[in-house]
Amino acid sequence: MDSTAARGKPRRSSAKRTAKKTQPGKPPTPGSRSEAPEMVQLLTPEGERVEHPDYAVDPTPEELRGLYRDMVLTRRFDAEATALQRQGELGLWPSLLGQEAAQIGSGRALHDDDYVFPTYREHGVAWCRGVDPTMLLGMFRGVNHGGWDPNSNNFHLYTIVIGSQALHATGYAMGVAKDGGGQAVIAYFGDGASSQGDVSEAFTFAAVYQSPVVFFCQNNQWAISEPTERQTRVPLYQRAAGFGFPGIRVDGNDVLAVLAVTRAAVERARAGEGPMLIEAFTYRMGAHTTSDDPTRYRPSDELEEWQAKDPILRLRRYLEREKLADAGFFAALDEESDRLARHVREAIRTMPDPDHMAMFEHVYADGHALVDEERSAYAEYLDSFADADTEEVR
Amino acid sequence: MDSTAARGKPRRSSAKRTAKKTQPGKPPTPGSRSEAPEMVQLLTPEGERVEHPDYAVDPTPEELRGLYRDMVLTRRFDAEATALQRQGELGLWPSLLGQEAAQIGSGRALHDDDYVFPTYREHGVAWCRGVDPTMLLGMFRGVNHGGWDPNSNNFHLYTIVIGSQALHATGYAMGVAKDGGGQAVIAYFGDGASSQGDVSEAFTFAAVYQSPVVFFCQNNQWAISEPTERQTRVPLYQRAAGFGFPGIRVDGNDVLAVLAVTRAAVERARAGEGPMLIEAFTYRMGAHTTSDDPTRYRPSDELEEWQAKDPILRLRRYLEREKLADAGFFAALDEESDRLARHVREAIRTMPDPDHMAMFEHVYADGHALVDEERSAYAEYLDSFADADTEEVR
Amino acid sequence: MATDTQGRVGGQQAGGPVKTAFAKALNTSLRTALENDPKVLVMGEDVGKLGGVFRITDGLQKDFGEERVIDTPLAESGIIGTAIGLALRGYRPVAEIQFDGFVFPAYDQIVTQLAKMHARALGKVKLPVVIRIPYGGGIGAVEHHSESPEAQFAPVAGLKIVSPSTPSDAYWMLQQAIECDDPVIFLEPKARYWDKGELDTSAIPAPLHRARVVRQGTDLTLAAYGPTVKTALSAAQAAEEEGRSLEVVDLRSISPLDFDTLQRSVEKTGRLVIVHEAPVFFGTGAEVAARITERCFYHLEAPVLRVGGFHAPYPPARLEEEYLPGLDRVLDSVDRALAY
Amino acid sequence: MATDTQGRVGGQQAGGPVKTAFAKALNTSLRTALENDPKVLVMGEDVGKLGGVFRITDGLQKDFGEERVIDTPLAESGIIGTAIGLALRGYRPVAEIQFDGFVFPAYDQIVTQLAKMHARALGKVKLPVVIRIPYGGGIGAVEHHSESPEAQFAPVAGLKIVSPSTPSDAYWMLQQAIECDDPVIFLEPKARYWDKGELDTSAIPAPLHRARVVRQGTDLTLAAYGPTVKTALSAAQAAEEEGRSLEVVDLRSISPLDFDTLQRSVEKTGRLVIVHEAPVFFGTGAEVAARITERCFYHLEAPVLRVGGFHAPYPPARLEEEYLPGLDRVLDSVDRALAY
Ligand SMILES: Cc1ncc(C[n+]2csc(CCOP(=O)(O)OP(=O)(O)O)c2C)c(N)n1
Ligand SMILES: Cc1ncc(C[n+]2csc(CCOP(=O)(O)OP(=O)(O)O)c2C)c(N)n1
Ligand SMILES: [Mg+2]
Ligand SMILES: [Mg+2]
Repeated sequence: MDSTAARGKPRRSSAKRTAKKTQPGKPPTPGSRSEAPEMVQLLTPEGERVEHPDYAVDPTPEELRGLYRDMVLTRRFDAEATALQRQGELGLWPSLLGQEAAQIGSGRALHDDDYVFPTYREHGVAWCRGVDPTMLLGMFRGVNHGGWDPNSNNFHLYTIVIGSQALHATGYAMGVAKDGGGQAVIAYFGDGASSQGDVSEAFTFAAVYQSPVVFFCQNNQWAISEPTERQTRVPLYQRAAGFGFPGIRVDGNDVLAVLAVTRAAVERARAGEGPMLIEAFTYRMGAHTTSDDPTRYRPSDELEEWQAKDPILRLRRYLEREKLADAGFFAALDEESDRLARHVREAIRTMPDPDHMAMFEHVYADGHALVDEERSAYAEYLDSFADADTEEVR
Repeated sequence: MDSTAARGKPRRSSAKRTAKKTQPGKPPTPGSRSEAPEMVQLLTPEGERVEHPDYAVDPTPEELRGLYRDMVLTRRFDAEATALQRQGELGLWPSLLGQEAAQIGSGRALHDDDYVFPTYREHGVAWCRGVDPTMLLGMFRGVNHGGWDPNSNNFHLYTIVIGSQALHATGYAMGVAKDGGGQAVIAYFGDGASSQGDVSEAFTFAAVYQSPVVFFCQNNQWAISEPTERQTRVPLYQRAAGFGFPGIRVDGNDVLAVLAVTRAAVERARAGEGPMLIEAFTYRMGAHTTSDDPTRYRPSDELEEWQAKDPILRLRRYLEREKLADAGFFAALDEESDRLARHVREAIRTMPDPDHMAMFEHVYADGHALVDEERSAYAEYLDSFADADTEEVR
Repeated sequence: MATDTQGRVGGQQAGGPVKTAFAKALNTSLRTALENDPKVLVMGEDVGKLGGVFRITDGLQKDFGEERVIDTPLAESGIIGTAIGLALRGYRPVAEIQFDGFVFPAYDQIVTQLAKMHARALGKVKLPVVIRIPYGGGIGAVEHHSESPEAQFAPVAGLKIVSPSTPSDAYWMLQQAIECDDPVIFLEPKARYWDKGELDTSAIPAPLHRARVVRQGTDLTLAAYGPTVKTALSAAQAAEEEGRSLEVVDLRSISPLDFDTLQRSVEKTGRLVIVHEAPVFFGTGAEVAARITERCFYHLEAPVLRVGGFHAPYPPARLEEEYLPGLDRVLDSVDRALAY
Repeated sequence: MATDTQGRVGGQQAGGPVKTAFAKALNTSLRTALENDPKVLVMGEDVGKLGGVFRITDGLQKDFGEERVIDTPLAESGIIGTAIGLALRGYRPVAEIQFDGFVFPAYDQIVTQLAKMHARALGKVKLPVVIRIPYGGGIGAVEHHSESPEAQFAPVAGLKIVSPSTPSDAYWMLQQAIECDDPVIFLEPKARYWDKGELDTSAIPAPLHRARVVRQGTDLTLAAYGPTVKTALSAAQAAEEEGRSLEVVDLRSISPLDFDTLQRSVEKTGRLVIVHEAPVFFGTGAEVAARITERCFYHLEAPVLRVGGFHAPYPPARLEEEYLPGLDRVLDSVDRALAY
């Protein structure tokens, strides 16, 4: 089963080591003005390493290859899921195409005991957490509403109602602090979600209680058909300062910058210094979901522009230029990708439909008389057909 | 009826003249950093005029006396209402004691055709709008839920559910802009309300549509028993920048500074330059409402500290020092205050209770079969007692 | 706009019925309203260039501009809260909520402000806001995209709630909702968006809150609204084949409920089964059962039976056929009612 | 904590019943819960130093500290949303909503997240969150301070809803709600806060969701819960003076509803009148009427009658006596039911 995310897991310790070697960034304090450029970037679209005064990262070749592998496999998984939707195996799929660096960079900055609250598009983060990617398909196939155990990988269920999970993450982080801290919580949400009252309330609670939560906003430029300007007139990372904690914009297509900035933010959270907002400036290269038709609302040259900034391409350029990976590595990865795709295809085809009676399960933890009544009435009703069938046979 | 607010109305034209004479303030643009002190002040607690680089006001002696009169009469009205509550004439009263400058200064900055969305404590703003103060008592006596015509004085009903009206104001302002602009809308709310998602959503909508709305936050340091630190770690006016519009803090106990800053903000709104947030830094000198006992949660020396900054006292000192008002003025005002108090007392004692059937009125504008059914059933039910009485008499 | 209670709109080409899809009828209705009254606004998420995720607002922004067809920030409380402000300013906003499950962030603004403000002001202000919600299940969607929230709004005075079941009603009831001076929650059965039916935009529509007997019968009354009307009609058809004559009533309006029409039917048939997708517990069926039992106590030969969703979250798509009140479950209740 | 379904808590002094005010019983119950389980948290607006606007949390922050008795920012969605997060972390938050009318900003978090998350996770997470809401009218308050929102939550699967009517139930039902692994909406009849009754903290309480026959009778059953139980008892008393024997059932739990107890009573009396403060339309009475009529069709000699609020916003204080279902209106319905 080497093609699942499980192999991604051991990275935690190496991430830790790296964190010690590199200098954790000093996020700007609210109100202060950094002389640094507005967006943190450590790897240009051309695949060149650049320096940033506040954020640094010094990954080993192995780590770099690992990040590359994570992104490639995530993209492949995502493409396979899209294909499965086209083939009718899934009802819907929200592709992460283009957001691999934002998700892998942030996902790899986390420790196992940190806790993640995703939206519905964090397949790359799920991968980093070691969630079997086929688990993500269930809700889009319509066999469940999520259903993995959030506590197995400290990866909460996908949340569809925009912004709600920002509060759950904050509450969880309040609990972490009560338990003595030392862990970070990270809440993912989109540019569109930033407009929801719940997200602002989460900022308020997190700031007031100095909760160890990192708000990770993937600004992929679009909320379905609405460009980010329908949500804000100023860069989203600036929202944080007015709530009393630092915000920063990072090149969301630069996996190294995202890694560095997220590491700094989670370190800060773990150290009890309170929340932080990261705006990962990225791009949704595909449709909102398989139901969407972006040609109705966005110009095609925009896509081309962002294709030039592709997160995977730029790391590949860097790896090749610096000779950090050879042809064998890329070939093996291609094969691994194929294996992963196969694994996913097979898993979906053998995924069982839920039992008829499953809808009555887990409505309550401690039971409820009405559910019991309706369950048995329905079972009786179903039985009546069985009887009828039998009768007919007779 | 000279003791009602009606007399306050003609001030509009003079306010306009003054606005032309003085230089409208230039609010800082988002992100820019003014060299000015954090809080705009034009009149010190000792009653001395001071200058501010961005905001100026040059009121005539008559205008100054007018502002003083407004504040004194508002305070007197408020005290009378508190007394009436103690006497059982009102169920509840939320006193504005200490917030007179914030309310009169902002209220007098408005034009007649501007529109106000208050909370439940804006008795001073109501006064400036020319709303008969006795109208405010109905809801606290329990005879209605407001009931004045919002469009008579462009003063919306009091809103009790915290923060909701910020969105109504923003929507109204969106409509103003659609109609061609030239009017300003102002939404009042408290420091506590700043935490409500609705207020943040109002900021978002107002910024995105550049709506002509001024958000006027009276930070009176307390939300019932919770100090402002339970809502935010940084000054509230800073919230605005992250939403893309300017915010400013003004000494809320300085009627001149509030007037100047609000004038600048509403001018800006009328000119189509979008929203602005004003944080009036003031103090709730009384209880939250007559039901509240602040000795349970706040130190008495805090009150003393703020009494030294009393908004009325400082203007009186200034008027006296500069000889802008003589003893005759103050004596006449005392008498006018007594007349106002008498007027209010009389009005409350003659305020009719609503008709039994009133609860069925105005549930819908276009009618509703169920309301009709319940109304007649209830009328019949009431009649059955009348019959019974008659029968007994027979 | 609100004076003509017949809901006729000017500027219509006279003309006979035309086969029209439900979604298209709504689109035409919005277009007509935007044409006839400059105060009508359309607002919501993705209603502009995209034309809404169901294309109900397709082409409207192109023709009426961004000032009248407004893409809003992603915040439902903000959408309804600003719609209230716009209504206070004299506009007639038609707000789209993208899916049923996303109306709840706006719940406070709807039940506490929108519903009550007219009464709070003793009638001095009016709130002609329409909230369009694609609702109900059966389209194989993910969570939050198949709910039926009517019972969560119906207890709240100040709101009107309607749900059309045909393209013609979709067109006309939306016209009438927009003309109404009260807030109207307009529930669109999304599973019916692609169904076609006759639409005559020059007809005289029935009053907005009147139920309609859509099939005559003598043995039992089946009441339904929105998406379940089709189910009820199929059930009546199937029952006919077994020699049973069912009357089908399309309630059309949930607040107010047209108990008079229902009462007349039940006095004739003596039996009532009500079908809706929303959960049975505290659902529309409960109110109908309680009131019809009170009104028709001596006519009822069986208790009013209810068929609807279970007391469980709307299930994943592969279970929705089990959860939804389909033909078999309706017929089972009909059998039970007839067995009394 | 949740294993002992009897709801007995350790650390109690054994002792007989003590006359206790309703509010004090709640305060004691919270104190007991905080003492017994370090995971229990109390949170809300003004619950700290002030002890809540009704003093239900009086003295708790002083004794248990700010980490366990938490003054929150003024944001109800935030309160419930963070309570969910705290529950996911293993805490058992008891959140106070200051007044009934202020729960709606949290409606989305309650119905979409809190209620559904256990099911969404196929049982992998539990959400033991209690939402305490002082509710109902009769205290002469301003708008939004007298509402009865139970029918707006009851359709939602995943929530439990209870309402005590006596100090003893206040104490015990709150203990049980906190011990329950499901979200519980705990409706406190604020008009009863100052009523006194016997409280025995060493007694064995009845199950949380069991209705209680609080007065035996033979002619008609009166069902009530929360604030109207007292009204129902007075009505039964008054009726007795006219020679009529009314049975009074305190429902105690709204979700689930204990139809079994009610059915037994109605099978005996043949008549049912239900009384609640919430509006009749789509109210608890509708569900009770529908289901009891189905269960007791051949026993009912009259339709189930409902007495409650009108389809109108809760009126200003000077009209609340007209709006609330008082003694006379209850007796009127009793007369009507008995006249069948
Ligand atoms: C409360 C709510 N309203 C509407 C929707 C429908 N919807 C799903 S995704 C989406 C856009 C979200 O945009 P963004 O937050 O930028 O995230 P992205 O999809 O770009 O990752 C919308 C409107 C929803 N899920 N929840
Ligand atoms: C949504 C909501 N929650 C709670 C309340 C109860 N409440 C009334 S006033 C108040 C405090 C408000 O504080 P702030 O906004 O600072 O205004 P102030 O009273 O200080 O003027 C609270 C909690 C309410 N009215 N609305
Ligand atoms: Mg986006
Ligand atoms: Mg305050």
